[in-house]
Amino acid sequence: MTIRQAQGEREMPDDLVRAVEATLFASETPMSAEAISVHLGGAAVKGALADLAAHYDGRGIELVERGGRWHFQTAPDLAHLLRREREEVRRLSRAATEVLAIVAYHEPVSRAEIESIRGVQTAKGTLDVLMEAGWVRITGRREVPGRPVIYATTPDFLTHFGLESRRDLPGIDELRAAGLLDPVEDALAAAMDVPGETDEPENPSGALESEDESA
Amino acid sequence: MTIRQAQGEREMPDDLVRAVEATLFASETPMSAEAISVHLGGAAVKGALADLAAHYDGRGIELVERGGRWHFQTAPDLAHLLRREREEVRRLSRAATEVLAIVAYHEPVSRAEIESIRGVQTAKGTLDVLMEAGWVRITGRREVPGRPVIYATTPDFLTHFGLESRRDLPGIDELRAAGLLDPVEDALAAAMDVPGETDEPENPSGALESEDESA
Amino acid sequence: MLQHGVTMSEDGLIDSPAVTFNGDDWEIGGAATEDAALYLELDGWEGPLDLLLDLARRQKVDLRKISILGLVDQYLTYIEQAEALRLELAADYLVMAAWLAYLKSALLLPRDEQADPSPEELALRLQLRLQRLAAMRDASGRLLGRDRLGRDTWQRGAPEGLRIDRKNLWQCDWFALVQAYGQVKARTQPVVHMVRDRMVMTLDSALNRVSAMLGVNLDWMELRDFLPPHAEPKLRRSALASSFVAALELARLGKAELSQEQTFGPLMLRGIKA
Repeated sequence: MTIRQAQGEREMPDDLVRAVEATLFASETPMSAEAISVHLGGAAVKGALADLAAHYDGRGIELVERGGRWHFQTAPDLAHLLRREREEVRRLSRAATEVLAIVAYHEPVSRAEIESIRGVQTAKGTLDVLMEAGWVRITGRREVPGRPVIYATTPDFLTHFGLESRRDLPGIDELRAAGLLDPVEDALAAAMDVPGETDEPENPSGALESEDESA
Repeated sequence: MTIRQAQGEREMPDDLVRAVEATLFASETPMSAEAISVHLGGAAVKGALADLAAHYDGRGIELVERGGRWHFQTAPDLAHLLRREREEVRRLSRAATEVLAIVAYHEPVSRAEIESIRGVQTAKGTLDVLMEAGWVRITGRREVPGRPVIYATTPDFLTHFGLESRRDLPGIDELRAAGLLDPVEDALAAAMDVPGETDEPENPSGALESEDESA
Repeated sequence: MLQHGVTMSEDGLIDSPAVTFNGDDWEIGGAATEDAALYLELDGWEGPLDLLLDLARRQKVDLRKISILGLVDQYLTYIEQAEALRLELAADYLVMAAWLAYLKSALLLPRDEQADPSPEELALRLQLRLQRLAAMRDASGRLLGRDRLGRDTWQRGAPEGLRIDRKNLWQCDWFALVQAYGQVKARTQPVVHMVRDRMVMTLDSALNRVSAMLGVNLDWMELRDFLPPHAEPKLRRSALASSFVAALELARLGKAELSQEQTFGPLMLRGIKA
């Protein structure tokens, strides 16, 4: 076994170290010292493994032993490089904004309750989006038949919307004063100077529920 | 047998070098400097690549550039240790090997040109095998009558055969200098010292036409 | 043996597109234009050029110094032997044999000034082609002999792989949130249906108006004359409907008479003295 000595000052691995290095690199599974040794014709590889582990310590790659088997892996502090996230800014849809508002004003609230307040069926995906955004979370189950999941806003929600607490949300009276409670039809009619006809929301029977806003 | 260098003397890679090292190490395919840079958020990686290539030179693993793309691989001189169970390379027929060489040394090249060098028709399947292997691709059409498809090699070809670029094709400089990559007609014209008759590549009826030219 | 009926390049090598055979005196295994026929290997040679190259290399001299005449003899001898053994020769081997026989005779005959291209040129052309094939054959050998990935070098056995996950960064602002809630509330409020500013004349006011006017005038009057004179069209329509109903009511109570002489004609109204 020839030892390649350093050209210049670099530490140069000897042939056994190189062989172990290449073997572990090319292996599809972690290998025990014994398996490496067998692969390399019976050489004693423990010293080489220790050398390699020391050499790679602090590099972008490291040699680790797990349960007696060795493998190379990306340094843990660089694991974020393996799965990069690319962020895409997307605006919340109208439906999702409504659901978020209902959760914020009425929390904790079940999906059925959200639907009855909106007067429109709410797609499962809408709540998923809000949970992905980190603004809504599941807080438990309501102790009624079917034990439906109930949702509430998160601290991130308050942060994102610049609110100290949910009490900072404007109340119904303030909304009315701001004209935000005017029926959509009227607002539209006023805007378009067309009396009467506007598109009703999809659910004609939804109007009934808003009474029980006891939250 | 082991060369254990003092910890203090070890060259320690900086963060960028570590990141490039980890990225290439984890990647399933060779990566261009640009792709690495994009992955690392736009960092300039050429210097880091050069550092790494120098660092790994002589180790059991090496960092190589093939057709502008970088990857780690085991050192070639360790092939005998690693070969055992793993012959992953498909066997090429003699015809396919020859066609591959002709494409590589003459690219871009049409099938007719390949056939005129080999003196036999080339089965459709031969080029298909090379394209399926990912080593040859169609690069366009030659703007001559019939607009024949023309073929060239791929970056994967360079990767597979360990070539940094086509300039590294074995003996290509000598072949070019000897005129052996030029069409027979050119060489013939040069040898016979007859200028001007070199424009008709491989024309089966060339003898007739040269008479016509005097008209 | 010279076959002028055969389409071939002047050096007898098969060019693409495929050679077509007119002569039917040649026994060809399978259709002449099939790749399979052209691929019939003769003891491992791929076509006549390949065989020629192999024979040339047996001369163990530089291809540039090869004896073309010697090569021709070797080739023809080889083909004769094959025929003697009743081997089925692929057509292109025979084409080459014919062409080489012609080349040989041309080279041996006294130089014919008319021959164009000259036999020397044809010989040179063959030599050049052999050199080129030899060059590619050597190159392919050297290519295959390189350190090949997966045979001599290996990439990492179990790379973690790089993944780029798309993450959505959701945007929504305070106003959109509050506005959305307002709209939900507005949309779903139990609708106290207020008919705003609808231009109507109620039945009561029509009754009052019509009976008051009947008390003043006892002549027949058209119903339309009971309507407020300067009313908007919408109010007029409402007033007309209400006044009609009022007229029917007054007639029922015996306080008025109604008369209409023809369908859709003017509806006349007159008070009755009690």
